[in-house]
Amino acid sequence: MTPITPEIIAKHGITPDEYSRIREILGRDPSFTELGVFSVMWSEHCSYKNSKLELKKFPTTGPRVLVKAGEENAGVIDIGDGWAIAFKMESHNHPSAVEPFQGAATGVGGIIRDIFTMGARPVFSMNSLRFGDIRGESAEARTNRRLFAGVVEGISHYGNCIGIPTIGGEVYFDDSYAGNPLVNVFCLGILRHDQIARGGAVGIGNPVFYVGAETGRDGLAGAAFASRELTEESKEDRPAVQVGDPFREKLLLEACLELLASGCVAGIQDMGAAGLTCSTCETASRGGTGVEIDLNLVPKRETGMTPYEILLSESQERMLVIVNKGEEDKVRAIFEKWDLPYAEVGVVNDDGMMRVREGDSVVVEIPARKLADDAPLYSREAAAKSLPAPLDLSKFPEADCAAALHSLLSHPSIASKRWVWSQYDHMVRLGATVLPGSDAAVFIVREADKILAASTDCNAIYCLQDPREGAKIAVAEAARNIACTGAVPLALTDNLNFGNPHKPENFLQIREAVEGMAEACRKFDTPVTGGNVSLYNESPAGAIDPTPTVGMVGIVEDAKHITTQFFKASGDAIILVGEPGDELGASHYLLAVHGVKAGPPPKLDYDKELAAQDAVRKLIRSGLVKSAHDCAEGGLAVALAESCMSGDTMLGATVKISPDSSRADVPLFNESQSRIIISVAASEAPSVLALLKKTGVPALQIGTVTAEEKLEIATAGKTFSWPLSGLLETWSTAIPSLMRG
Amino acid sequence: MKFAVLRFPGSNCDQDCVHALNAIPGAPADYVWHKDTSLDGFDAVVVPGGFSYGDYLRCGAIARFSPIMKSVKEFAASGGPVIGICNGFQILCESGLLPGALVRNRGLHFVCKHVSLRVENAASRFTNAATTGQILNIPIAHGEGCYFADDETLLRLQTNGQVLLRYCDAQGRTTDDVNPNGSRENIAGIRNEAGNVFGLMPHPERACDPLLGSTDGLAIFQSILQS
Amino acid sequence: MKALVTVMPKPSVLDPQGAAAAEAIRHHGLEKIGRVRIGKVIEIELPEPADEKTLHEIARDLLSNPVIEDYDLKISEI
Amino acid sequence: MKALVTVMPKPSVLDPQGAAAAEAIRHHGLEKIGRVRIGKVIEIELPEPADEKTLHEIARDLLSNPVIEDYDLKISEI
Ligand SMILES: Nc1ncnc2c1ncn2[C@@H]1O[C@H](COP(=O)(O)OP(=O)(O)O)[C@@H](O)[C@H]1O
Ligand SMILES: [Mg+2]
Repeated sequence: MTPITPEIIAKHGITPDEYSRIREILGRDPSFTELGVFSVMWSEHCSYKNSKLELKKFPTTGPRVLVKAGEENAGVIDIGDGWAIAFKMESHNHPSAVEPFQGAATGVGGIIRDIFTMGARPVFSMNSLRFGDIRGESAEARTNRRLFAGVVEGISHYGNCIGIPTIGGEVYFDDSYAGNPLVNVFCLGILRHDQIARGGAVGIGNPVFYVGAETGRDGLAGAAFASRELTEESKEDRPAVQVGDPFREKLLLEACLELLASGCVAGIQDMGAAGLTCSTCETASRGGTGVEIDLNLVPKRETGMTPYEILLSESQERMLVIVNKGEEDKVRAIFEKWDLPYAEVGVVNDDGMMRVREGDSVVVEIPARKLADDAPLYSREAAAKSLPAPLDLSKFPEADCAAALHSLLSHPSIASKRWVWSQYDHMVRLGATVLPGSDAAVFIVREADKILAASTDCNAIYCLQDPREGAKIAVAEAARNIACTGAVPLALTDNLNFGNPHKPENFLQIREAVEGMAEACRKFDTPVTGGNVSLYNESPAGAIDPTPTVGMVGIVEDAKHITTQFFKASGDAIILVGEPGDELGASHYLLAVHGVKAGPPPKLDYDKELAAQDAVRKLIRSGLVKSAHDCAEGGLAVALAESCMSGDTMLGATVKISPDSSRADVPLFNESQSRIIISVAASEAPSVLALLKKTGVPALQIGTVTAEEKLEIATAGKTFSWPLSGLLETWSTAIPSLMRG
Repeated sequence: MKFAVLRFPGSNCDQDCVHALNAIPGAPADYVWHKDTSLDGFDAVVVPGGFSYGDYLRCGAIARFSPIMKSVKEFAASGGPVIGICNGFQILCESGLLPGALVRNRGLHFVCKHVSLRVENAASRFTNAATTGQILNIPIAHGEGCYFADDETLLRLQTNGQVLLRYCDAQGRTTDDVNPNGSRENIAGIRNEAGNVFGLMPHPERACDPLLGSTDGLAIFQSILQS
Repeated sequence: MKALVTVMPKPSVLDPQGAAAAEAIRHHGLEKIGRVRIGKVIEIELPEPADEKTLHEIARDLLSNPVIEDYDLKISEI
Repeated sequence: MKALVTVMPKPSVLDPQGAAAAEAIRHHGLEKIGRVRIGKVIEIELPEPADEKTLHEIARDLLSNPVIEDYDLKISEI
């Protein structure tokens, strides 16, 4: 027996207070194995001990919510006609920093399991990625390129192989992520209301089955690992990296869906972080029961594994299934059909204990509910709030705006992401009706005959400058992207990526972002269905910019409404819904051209935003809108350029904006919110403008779509004319040329 | 005409193929499990795309030994139409039902996109609903779709009119720029000598619905129905 | 016992992975290199001696594809 | 001269390819096999002798991924 010393306790990330609590729960000292079990269950990753009190601020209910956030592995939302969707976002930041390909791949595998555990067939994925700067020849830039390439390849490998299309996402590059990339993956599944599967160990005497990959010494204590800062040292004591096997997962997915349809299942739970430990104590806790398993029966890949290693292993592609007694043979037949390893490893009982045996000896005996749900919760100290100083524009002279547009379009965060999404199979399952490259992805879910729109969003510069405003805007932008496709937002999932919560300035960011996001969710009527918290995202250089990512889903009522961001025909009128705007704070223009993150982010006015989104959606539904694109990073100029060149055929535009400002960079590149560029047939323009006026939404015709391949913008007394071929070259080659070789 | 859509462990375009075929009048489709040994009652076989056996070892290398493949060989030998799409094409090559092999894309990346394909020979059971020289817009999605065969085989394919589809540009030119994977002579699809086995890397089942941007894939399935 | 099957792409077959590796190796400072080829190696543990003919069959029919690859089989005692 | 770098998955790391190949080999009639592992082999032609230290560096940093793989370097005369 390994003696429990203060060093060992500390090594497990357990504080002296927590240790006394463990002793209180057990009425004795824990064994070494039990200490390991507590350490993973009470890690931030599993218990959300530093963030739960904040997460309670999110709205989680609504008429469409069938399963609430936190109740099960993923929330479930009604989409009508007896159909529902389950979706969630999950991070795999730290594993991806150590091994980008496998880290990202297993992240995809994990989120997919969360979805089919709910009884839903996964139908599409998205991903939200952040890396350090990939430009230049420094060692750091090269590392960042390697991470970027590896992560994209890992996602592509896993998603393509399992046959779930990756239809959208986002990628940003910023120094703050050097050494600590963010890899947030999203998956959505479809199910009928009566197919919702639960993760509770119910039915005393029901057998407990283990199915899927054999357990090895993979990712030992990965949950604890995700709950620490990445230091040079942690790169050395790397836990054995988990390797994903998408082929196995595909079999597991099909077998589980068949199993759930068979009615043999009382409860089901995937083994994610903290593997067997988490799945046994959580199912027992949810079921209000106890679960007893025998480790000797667990299929293993390696010999000589200790109970500690088996319980904490994070081998991928495994599930725990609680089977209705008497149905064991049916269950075995399904596992055998799909050639999956499985074993009956235990039983549900009524004593509320998580009891783990190794043959005849009991190695773990812990009250399951206390372990799963009674982790200590902390409200950390938050620094005093300080608002960013107003932007002093005089410090940033107007740049050569003709060149500035090229700088923006070639900035990796804004440049075309085709290099990324062409590596993803986005067309499998016959759903991708709006391909990547427009605002939100639009997907036909064939089994339900429903059309969904989905988008991931977060502008971390805004969040750095003002986490509350930035988080609000993340929600607003996601909703706006969805509105631009003709859809109504339904609900969202989030992934809160922050630094070490023990640092008051970081905790302030968390609190501000959560409160901002919660408020925006209420305003946009999009409850939070679940999500993930990833803290301790720091490299030796400091914390990442706060990155509360949003993954939002909406529904398109009629295929006729589906709208894309590209201009459609020359002669069409270009209408700006919203005001020209003038906020340059926290803009990509300041970053890409002046090299600074400065000033407050643009202000979000909920009423204006909601009115603009509603108005555009109404116009789309009346069949008047040919294209709709929101103004985001890089402002009006970038949005117009994208509308000209991101479609199948290039179309030019001639635009005039009369600003209050004498500077051209303000009207061209400001990032004021609540703006959408639409194009409509010229003959419809007056009535569209009249309709907008009637609803009180500011709008004006700013120009015309032209057949001539150039973008011409007249503003502040100057006229800029960019040949589209040049803009396209800049925008489309930026990432491929950096990634060559 | 009843279509059998094979299901190997790791197939992932099986559902798409069944969906697309069932939407075509006169082309009902059903699944056939890899452990099955009979194709009785079916008039055509589709070997769908995906990652059979994870594409481990080589694409299609393990699937080739599935019980059902013996029946597929017999079915093909008796003249029944067999079409292999993407991973299905790889399986047919590995099985020896089609000549050549598919190797890693020269760009090393997986590529998913719409491509233009030139119909090289419309006098076949798989292309007769199109015209020779017609350009079809059908998506590809593969990491190992670079068609390779030795010179002698290529010459034979050419002489016998076995090359049915080539990657081309919008004007129908088969230049190297538009070759998405490095395939020899821009080959995207070939048939066997007897004319009843066809393999292609593009996914016609993904181009059968206007909401997906193209309906050119229908030409392939309709050709099978007509012959 | 162990069987070690090495499978290499035939010289006439495009080996873009090998070419990319060559590029990277040159970039790394080793400039004077010739061709680089990438193949795979399959290591099979044999608790009991296996028939060499069967092993050759497996190497030829399953582990390699003669259209594009050559294989080499070695049986070692350890 | 030639450098031959063999890269194998570390013993503790999951090797799904190897597991799938083992299954297929068993189906092929060779039932009594132990573990199967699949690695890659990189053959570098060296027109002139190369510094062994550099080769080790390349094998470790470029051709293998030390987090999940081990490499072995052999230099042969032919
Ligand atoms: N990591 C990614 N995976 C898949 N698609 C992506 C990814 N990153 C960006 N995209 C796609 O590229 C397009 C442009 O992305 P982005 O510039 O973030 O758009 P926006 O500013 O409109 O949200 C979108 O359609 C998006 O879905
Ligand atoms: Mg957008």
